Amino acid sequence: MIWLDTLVQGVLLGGLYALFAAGLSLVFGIMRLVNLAHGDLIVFAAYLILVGVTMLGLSPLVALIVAAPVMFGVGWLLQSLVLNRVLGKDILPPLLVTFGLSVTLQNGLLETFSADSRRIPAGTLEGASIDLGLVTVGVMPLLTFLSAVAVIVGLNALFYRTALGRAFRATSDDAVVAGLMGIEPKRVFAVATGLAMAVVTVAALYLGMRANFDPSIGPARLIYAFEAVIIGGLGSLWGTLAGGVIIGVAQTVGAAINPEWQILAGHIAFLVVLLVKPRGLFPRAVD
Amino acid sequence: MYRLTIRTRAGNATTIAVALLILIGLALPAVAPRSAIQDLFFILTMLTLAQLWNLLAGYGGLISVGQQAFVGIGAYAMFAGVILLGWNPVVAILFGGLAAFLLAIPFAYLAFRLQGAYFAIGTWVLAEVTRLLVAQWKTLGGGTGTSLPREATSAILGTDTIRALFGVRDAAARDILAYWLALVLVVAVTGGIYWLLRSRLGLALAAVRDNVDAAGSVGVDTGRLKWAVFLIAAVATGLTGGLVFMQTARISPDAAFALTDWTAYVIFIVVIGGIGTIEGPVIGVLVLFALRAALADYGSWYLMTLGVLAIAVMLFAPKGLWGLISARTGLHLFPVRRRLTGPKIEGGN
Amino acid sequence: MILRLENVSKSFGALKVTDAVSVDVPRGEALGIIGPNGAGKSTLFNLITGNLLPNAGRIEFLGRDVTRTPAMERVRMGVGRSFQIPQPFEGLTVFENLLTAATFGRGGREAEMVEDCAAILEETELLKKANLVAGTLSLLDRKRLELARAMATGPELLLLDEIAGGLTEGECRALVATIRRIHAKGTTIIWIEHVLHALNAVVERLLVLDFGRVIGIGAPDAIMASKEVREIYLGLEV
Amino acid sequence: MLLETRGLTASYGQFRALFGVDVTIAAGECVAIIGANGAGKSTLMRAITGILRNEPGMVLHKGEPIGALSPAAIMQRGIAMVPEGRRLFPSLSVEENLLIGGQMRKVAGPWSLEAVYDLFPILKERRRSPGTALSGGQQQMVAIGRALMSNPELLLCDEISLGLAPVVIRDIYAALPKIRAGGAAMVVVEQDIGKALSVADRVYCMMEGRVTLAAPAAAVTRAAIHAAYFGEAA
Repeated sequence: MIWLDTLVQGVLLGGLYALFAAGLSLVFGIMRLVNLAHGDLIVFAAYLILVGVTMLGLSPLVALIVAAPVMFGVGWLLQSLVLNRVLGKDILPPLLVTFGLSVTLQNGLLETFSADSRRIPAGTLEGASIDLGLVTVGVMPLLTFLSAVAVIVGLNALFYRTALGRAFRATSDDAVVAGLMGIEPKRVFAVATGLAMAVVTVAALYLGMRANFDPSIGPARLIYAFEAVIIGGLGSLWGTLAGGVIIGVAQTVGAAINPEWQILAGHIAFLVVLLVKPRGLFPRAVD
Repeated sequence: MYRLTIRTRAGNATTIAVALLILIGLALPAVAPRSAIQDLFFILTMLTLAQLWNLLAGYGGLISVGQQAFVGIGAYAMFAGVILLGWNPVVAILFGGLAAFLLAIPFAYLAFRLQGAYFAIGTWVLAEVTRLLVAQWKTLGGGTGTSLPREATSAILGTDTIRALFGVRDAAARDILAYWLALVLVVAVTGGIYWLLRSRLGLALAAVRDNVDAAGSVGVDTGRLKWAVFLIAAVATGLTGGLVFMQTARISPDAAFALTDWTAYVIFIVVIGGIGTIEGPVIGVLVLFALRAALADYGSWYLMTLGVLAIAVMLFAPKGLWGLISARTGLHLFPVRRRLTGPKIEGGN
Repeated sequence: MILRLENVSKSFGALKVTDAVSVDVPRGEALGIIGPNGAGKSTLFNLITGNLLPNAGRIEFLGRDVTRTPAMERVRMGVGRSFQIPQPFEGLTVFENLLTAATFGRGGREAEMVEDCAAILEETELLKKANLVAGTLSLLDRKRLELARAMATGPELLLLDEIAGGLTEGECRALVATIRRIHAKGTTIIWIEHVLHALNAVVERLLVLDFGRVIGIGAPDAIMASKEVREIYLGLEV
Repeated sequence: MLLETRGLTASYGQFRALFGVDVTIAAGECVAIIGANGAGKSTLMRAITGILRNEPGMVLHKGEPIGALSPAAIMQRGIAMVPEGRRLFPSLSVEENLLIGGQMRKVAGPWSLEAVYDLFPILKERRRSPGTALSGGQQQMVAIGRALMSNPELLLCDEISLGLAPVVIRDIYAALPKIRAGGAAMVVVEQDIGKALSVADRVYCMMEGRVTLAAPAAAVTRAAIHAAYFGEAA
């Protein structure tokens, strides 16, 4: 029974990692860009929500609804003003720029909010749980997981049902021919990064409500997100969820054996997948 | 009738200037205060790490964000040599290089499965894994770390002589020794890279950097080249790690495997100074040190400034400060150009 | 025979790009390959160099079966190639481009390699520009460098891919003269070209490729006189 | 004049591919551009569509300089291209490949999804398949349909018979008169001279980056083509 419980907790934790990863997967899928500041942007969004909740007195949900468009704008500007200029055949410039951004953001947050641990107050949701017979699950982890599923369903619908999604996929396939279709690839990239930042805001809400956070924890979130993306296979959103779940389960199982092994177990699961299936579990047919 | 030369007047001048600087550097502890020696130790070790990262990323195209793994493993191996095997710390530093080599083999095997940007984060994950595994090593203090035992630090090879020579106390003597070793290391690493770039390996690296397909078509083995560069950088990074933690004499997984200290600063040094040149990291480390001195009282402003500076350099001067200088003056202090000399050849350097 | 292809075929998916090509190239010959765009000329080169592996058939080089030999080894065995669009090492000098090819494509003592490179530079009229950075060269010099670098790997067999394209009449003549000199010294040449007068000034035989198949091989005059070949090459229906 | 190039030059780095090309295309006419492999025909198409940027005045659309515009901006002026090698979007279905052709330029005109399906009925049957799962000929139909979806005033067809079997080429060419009936001007870039001449009003022949022959299609003789192609008197 304890193992079933561990498994369920792991799956639910995987939802959080999938939320971290969805934006990364989106951006990589469309423009082959790896944003090393992704984790720090999640933390940045968490502070944004925190400000909304503690200083403006908004409920977390309302704060999310306010913060998401702001983050969309941040992503749009970041892509238009900075990243579009360094995208190209050479992968070094975008990597170094986003790495610089990562360090800048971390220290900017440190300067603004200090190194103290903070948490977004979630009211009655905190600690609430539901008894499902065999196992008891926390309401918060369950909500996280359901949000991850909702985000992925939503992104998939956007990708496969809308004209914008078509433009995303076309630009990802062949940016030159997309131009011949009247699509400005750079504008598409800006919208994609904006969208990724809106998703990041959702991830940030749960990051901040579930546990304490401080300016330094971004890079670790980036790593979990990255692992989920690689395990899932580049560009597959459902694969990213599966990847997140694998990391989550590996971590809870590791922690059940020895609390010190939690993080390590997640990384090892990633390395094993990398050894056995270097292209991930659900690789895209065309790449 | 035809000959190959690499020497230039600027290069010869550099050789003389560097030789003089080394001599001055060796003699410096006689006059410089302890704080200056410590600052110089910081500059020299950071410069060593920067030259090595530059070899990886600037010449080998391998953008690693996980070099802290080799600093950390080198440092821990040095501690293990001293604490568990009872070796003298100076000897144990060599053990650090060996440990880094052994770690680099599985590390590269896994990381080379990933391409481009994913290689970068892959190295980061592998460094994290190394840190977490080392943190399980209870005899060396686990997650909290440990210190070098007093009897080991006071008996480091050569400190007696230094004490006698300069009339300083134990701790200061250890700093001077560490400084000298750092000087030797930076000269060996920079000199080694310089030699490498002038050897056939350097030719292959430049060819691969310019055009992978064409390099293959003239017989360059690009796979082996990657391995060679990665292993060389790993070993020397491990030696540097051992030396740095011999000087501090205290270790913990968080300090030894710190991304900020051993990779972020290093990347900024290389990017700001100019990637893909030997001169770049030298300029970069001076900028870093100047900023550190100027912003010492402003905490995180220091790192923020570095980050913004690196972004600005990437956007507006991708070849870094040395790139700007070199483009203006045409100066190359460390020439690697192989020139053909003989009849009927005109101009061009 | 320096090179022998026996029923070599290559498909990309359903598309057969090389269809049972058989040809023998005697040592010292200069063979030209012509055919319309998409006929599979460059694919044939990639099969000979080992950048592509055939789905069927057999390739022999210097009497050895090299069907599965990696490209890098074939370079060292003596297969040199030039690219259709010149691909110099732009950051290296002309001389360094050659030195790289000599060092990794053939090897030997440095002094010897330097002399050889200088001789090749002289041959290809690049000696004056030996110490210029390749990225600054004009198109003609890039083409010459492409040729010279392939020569520096010490090839028994030299594959030239549309090396005369994009040049002016005069430039083209100069390059042809160089290729004739190289050929006269005994290097076997296979040359894909659409600038026919350049090709015909050098080669002893022409091979016509269409839809991956050999539709004619023989003396240039006879091949070009063939109405069928000429019409296929032009794309006119016979 | 619908489209005009004036002294158009183009290079790939140092590689000069076009040396001062002048061509004109009037509204509604069909122009063939022929020439051997490497003559610069595709480069000309890339320069007109903005994939290779130029001096603004080197390409004029209805008298306005468009040489420096992006491919997207040029497409939105009503110039659509069927690129060499078809280049369908692999992750889009046949129908999505068609839809994306028209989604950024919505103007009234003869072409719609239904009209394209009428032109190439086989595509309707395969509308849900990934574009790249089709045969070469069917892919070419998708690529043509995709370009038509924006109701262009000028349709550029780059090597639409390349790599296709003769019988398939015949089918594709059979559709061109129907496309012309819709009113768009056309440029047909071809190595297959017979095919090109069968549909064109005027012909330009290119060799080594220059126009070597410009004439009404009806007046072109084989001798003239031989001369323009081989640079020799035939």
